[in-house]
Amino acid sequence: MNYSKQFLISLYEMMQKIRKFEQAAEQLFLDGKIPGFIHLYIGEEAIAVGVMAALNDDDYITSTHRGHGHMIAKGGNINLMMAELYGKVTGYCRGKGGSMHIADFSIGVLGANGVVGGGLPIAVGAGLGIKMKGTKQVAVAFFGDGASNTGAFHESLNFASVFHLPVIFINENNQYASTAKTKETTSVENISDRAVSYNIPGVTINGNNILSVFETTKEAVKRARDQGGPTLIEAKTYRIKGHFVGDPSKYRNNSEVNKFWEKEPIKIFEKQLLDWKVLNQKEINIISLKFDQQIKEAIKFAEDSPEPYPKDALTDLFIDDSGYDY
Amino acid sequence: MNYSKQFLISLYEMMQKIRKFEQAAEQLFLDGKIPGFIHLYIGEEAIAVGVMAALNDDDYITSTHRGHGHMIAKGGNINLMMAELYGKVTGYCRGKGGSMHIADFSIGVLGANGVVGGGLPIAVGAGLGIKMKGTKQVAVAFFGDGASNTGAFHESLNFASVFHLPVIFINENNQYASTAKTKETTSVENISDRAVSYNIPGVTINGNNILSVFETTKEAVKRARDQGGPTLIEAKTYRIKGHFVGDPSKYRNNSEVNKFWEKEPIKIFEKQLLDWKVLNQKEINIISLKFDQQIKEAIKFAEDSPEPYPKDALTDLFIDDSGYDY
Amino acid sequence: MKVITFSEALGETILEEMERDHTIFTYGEDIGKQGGIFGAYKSLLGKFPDRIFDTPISEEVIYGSALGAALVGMRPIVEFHFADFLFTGIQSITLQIEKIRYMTGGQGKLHLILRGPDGVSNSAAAQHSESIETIFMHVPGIKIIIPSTPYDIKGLLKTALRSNDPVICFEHKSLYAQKGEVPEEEYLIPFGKADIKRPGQDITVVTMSRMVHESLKAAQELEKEGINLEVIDLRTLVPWDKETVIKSVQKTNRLIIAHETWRRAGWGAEIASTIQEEAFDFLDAPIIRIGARNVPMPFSPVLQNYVTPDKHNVVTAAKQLMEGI
Amino acid sequence: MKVITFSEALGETILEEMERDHTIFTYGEDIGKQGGIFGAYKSLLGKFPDRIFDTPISEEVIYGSALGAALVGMRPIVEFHFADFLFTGIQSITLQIEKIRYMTGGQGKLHLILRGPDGVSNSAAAQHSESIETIFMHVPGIKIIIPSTPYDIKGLLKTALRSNDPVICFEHKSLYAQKGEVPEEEYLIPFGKADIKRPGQDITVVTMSRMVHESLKAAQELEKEGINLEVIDLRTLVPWDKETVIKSVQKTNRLIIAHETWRRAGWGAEIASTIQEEAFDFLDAPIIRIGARNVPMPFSPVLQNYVTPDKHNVVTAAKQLMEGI
Ligand SMILES: Cc1ncc(C[n+]2csc(CCOP(=O)(O)OP(=O)(O)O)c2C)c(N)n1
Ligand SMILES: Cc1ncc(C[n+]2csc(CCOP(=O)(O)OP(=O)(O)O)c2C)c(N)n1
Ligand SMILES: [Mg+2]
Ligand SMILES: [Mg+2]
Repeated sequence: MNYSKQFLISLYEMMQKIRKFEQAAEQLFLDGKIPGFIHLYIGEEAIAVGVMAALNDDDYITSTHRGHGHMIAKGGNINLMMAELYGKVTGYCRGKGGSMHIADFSIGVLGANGVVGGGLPIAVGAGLGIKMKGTKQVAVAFFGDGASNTGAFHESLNFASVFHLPVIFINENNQYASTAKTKETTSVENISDRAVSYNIPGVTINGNNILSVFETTKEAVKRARDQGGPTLIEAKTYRIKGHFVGDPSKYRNNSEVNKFWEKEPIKIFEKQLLDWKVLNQKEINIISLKFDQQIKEAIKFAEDSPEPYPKDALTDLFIDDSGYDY
Repeated sequence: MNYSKQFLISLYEMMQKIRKFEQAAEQLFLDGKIPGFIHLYIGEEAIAVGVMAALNDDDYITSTHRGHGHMIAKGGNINLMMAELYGKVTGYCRGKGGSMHIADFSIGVLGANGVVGGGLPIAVGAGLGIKMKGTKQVAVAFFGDGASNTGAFHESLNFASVFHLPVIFINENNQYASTAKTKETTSVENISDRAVSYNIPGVTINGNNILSVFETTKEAVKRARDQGGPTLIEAKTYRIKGHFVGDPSKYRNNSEVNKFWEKEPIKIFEKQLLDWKVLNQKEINIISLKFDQQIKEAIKFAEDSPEPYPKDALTDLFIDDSGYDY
Repeated sequence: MKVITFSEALGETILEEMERDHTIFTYGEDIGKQGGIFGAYKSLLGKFPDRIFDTPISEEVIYGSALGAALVGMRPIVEFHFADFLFTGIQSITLQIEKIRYMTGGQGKLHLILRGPDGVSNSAAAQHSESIETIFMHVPGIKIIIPSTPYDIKGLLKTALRSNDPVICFEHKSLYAQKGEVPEEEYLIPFGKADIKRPGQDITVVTMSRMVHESLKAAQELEKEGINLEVIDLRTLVPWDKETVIKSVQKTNRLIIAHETWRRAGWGAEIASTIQEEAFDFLDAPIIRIGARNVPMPFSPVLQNYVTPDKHNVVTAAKQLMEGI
Repeated sequence: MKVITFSEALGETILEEMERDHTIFTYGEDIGKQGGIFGAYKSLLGKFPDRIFDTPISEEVIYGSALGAALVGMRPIVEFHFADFLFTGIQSITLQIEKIRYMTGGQGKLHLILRGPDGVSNSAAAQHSESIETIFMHVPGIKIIIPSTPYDIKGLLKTALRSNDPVICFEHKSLYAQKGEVPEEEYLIPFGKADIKRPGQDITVVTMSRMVHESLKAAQELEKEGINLEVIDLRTLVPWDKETVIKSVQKTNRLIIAHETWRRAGWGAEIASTIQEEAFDFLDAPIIRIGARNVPMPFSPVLQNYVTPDKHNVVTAAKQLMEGI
């Protein structure tokens, strides 16, 4: 164990924070307080947290429709996130985006994305911009197994490889693309095998093992910063919840799902930390309470916040909208 | 040598026919008789002819912007082709298509295509249709090295693999995509390496060796007909002529080009046939004269044919255009 | 007549036609195992598993493969999941499906259908709320049907499934659960024939899809004030029924065009321009176009409502037209 | 003033701005080594090799990467090769570039430019002849500039390169070799300001791009017959200069809108609808829209000419309008 206690606890805490946020969001959605669609990151927390632990604050990421975890792990403010889920004017996007479009460019989150594969070209562009600027930053693209079958995936990886861009492609293979089993729509067993097509390193790891995610990403980030070009990392995980909250989930049965509750990343890491005596049960309870409290405050913040004015709909499109006809 | 003399001669003749057609087209374009763009297949004839020799008449192909060779090899009528290049009403597309859109659905040519990568999804659809019909046909998609970097390529190969479609993907790697060297825009040395991404067989062959093209395709066709799914074949060749007729070709020098005149497929095959005594020089001259004559007739047919009436522009969009406002 | 939902009518049409015509099959994302995100195929669950299936998330090949399958003799019905995701594979439509017959001088029969949900619904936000039918009206080469009732979807889809030209069908998300009467016996609705959903003499309202229902609500409200709307549901946009609209305007002398898609350069502009060209002297007042504000669709319900047209816009426009006299 | 070609003006603008602003760079297909298929970048050959380069044929990432590069502080100019091939990567534009600032509540500066050739030229046929600016006028979120002269491309591009909103620039293929006067000193042309390319009092012609020149030719012909056209070049389509058009129509009472793109649901319909809304009482006759016939562009020169509008259509429309009185 080569990690500081503090580092390990920070990882654990971040995973818990995401989990608690998602559990709250789920309940709020079921209670009818959140409009739109929400896609939960429950069971996949180790990926966002492990990757982000290997990044600097000024690195960039592009996220997905299942993006709350990425946002929180990159340092997103959960009050502003919750307010956005509620569609309040205090939210990250002033109520214009909602769950699927949360972004905070100031912390390097270049947006969740409602288009499967949509974030990949943007991350590649961030990498291209970094190369042109000559800084040492990196850009990370998160995307699903389903997204690996889009044209955007292929074009993005080839482009990043050809120009040796500092981009790390993180494939979150949660074994489903909405109602479709990954195996039935994806021609390879391991999505990382597709790295061959771009002559870049590709590796498949257990995405529920946060330290493995962290170590693998660290290496890829180092290579990217050293002008070694892109890497494709496939983090295998499992989407424990429905595709979105409210998904009737007719395409799989509970026994399959229940198996994965045993393998979910927080439980595994918690056990490890207890074994290693990094944390004891009491400390875990304190952490749990801390985030319960923070989430409560985020909900309060969201609920106390005002709705946007209807006419706010006609702002934020252009910086200079003179002459523009709304 | 396991081939009948007749078969070998037919291959040679077909390559000559394409070459002569292209040489004539080039000159006619330079003489200002053909409008639009034309992209010559000179130096790549072995691919179309070798592939088509492995197909049945009722198999399908999709072609590219560089499509004259595919069309002729699949049995296209050069009179109708030439008339189409001239934009005459007797042409394959009644003057509406021109070089880049020649098609003859009745012989299984589902169209040249002006969109790089555009034919791939169509060939996959033909394969899907064949599977649904339950016939033993196959569909072949021709596409360039440049096309292998499009999203359409990736989506098409994954789709064909997932559904085990009878599609053969023929990559014509002529080392250039317009002004760009393939090496500088394509992240793999061999495009066939990308077959790994789709869990299908992939093979790189010398595309200037017609018998190698024929044998490799034959095997892939057999697999496809036996429900063994798709194959990716990369046929390496070289685009001896400019990207289109009139290309200033600033991106390469003549010495590079001249090397490839030595390796061009007709010369190589001719030498082989002479060595094998399948043909002698006199017979070769007779073949040459035969096609000179045919091409002359095609040109005459085209030149004697009428232009379309202007109002013909308002036909051929829909089968039933009642109520349609042109 | 039986009363069924829009999605039941859709499902029963596909089922009946698949039984009749063995070349019909249908595929897309999330339709086979779950009947579509908005339940469009719910009533097809478990039926024809080999002819109704799910695909990878690969829109360019999903749409393009429909063309290939049609050319070899099959009749594909492809679901596009959300109209927004037409953009991720649109070249297969605008550059291939819409052009190939023309480019090849009239070869082939393109009996294929692209269909799926569009429109604003419940804060789906900017990338899941669009209606982009105008793009396909602008780029020539595909017929466009946009049914607003169970009756219309059944009759129009049957016609599409027996025709030999490519058709795109937009189904507003909010319609799937709406109920309506559908005859037991078979019927077909021809393309290019509008349906006067409500006759009236004061103002003509030309509309489609969800806005048909909003316009009918507006008409009810306005009736109390003595204003009588004639609500014309075009039902098909390519071709569209100019004659019916002109005839109506010759009677009412006032025209409103109401659609949900963006007002700017939306299809309302085409209708308005055409009518002022062909019935200039019959117009007593400017033609009013109703459409969404020219911004992406915002998430917050408050903002979404502000941006999206509904019956209130029709009421306001109608009053403005009547006062203007 | 010096006289240079459109493509020289384009090249000199990019060069001057790249020297001034080190965040500007430009990429696309076939521009770096050969200066663009239509020679747009010919005068840039050999300049700034690290900041002008060629890419794979991967339009979705070409367009989408412009967004990412802008968000990290660079100013990309992306060439789209042919307007037709906007379709192969259009989701990066319509679903990402056009929406991200709005969806995120106004975050970020999207200083990026997409530019390239469009239009009909020399039998390039259906997949290489389109003008699709109307699509970007319809889907909100990008500014559209369509210069018709060397002077205009320079002034408009300079403005674009100093603004912080995304811009798409369409350059008609036939314009690159056209010459015109360009001042030595620097100048900027604001967006949303039309240019009256020829004053007149009988009929207003609103147009852009190649059709500006066709309209001017028509105006010359008509002058002999005593008909005086006022030719307004909008120059930018989003935003477009409504005020100038209305003012002109208030004077002439007659309006023609002439564009090369398909007539049906083209941007002419938006202008026509708006003008009849806002200047109804000033119109003495129906507004006439001129645009391409509603078919894909055919190959044969005979057919291409029939489908594509030119000065003759303007002349005919003008005569029709004058006779109508
Ligand atoms: C281009 C596009 N096509 C389809 C959809 C609809 N859709 C939303 S999420 C999803 C599944 C995505 O699967 P995956 O990439 O594996 O991500 P996951 O949801 O499993 O995290 C689909 C099909 C979409 N949003 N975008
Ligand atoms: C989608 C698309 N992008 C760009 C072009 C312009 N273009 C025409 S041919 C070509 C190069 C194609 O290269 P390759 O696929 O290798 O075929 P080749 O010309 O070498 O036979 C390009 C970029 C196009 N036609 N379609
Ligand atoms: Mg998944
Ligand atoms: Mg090539």
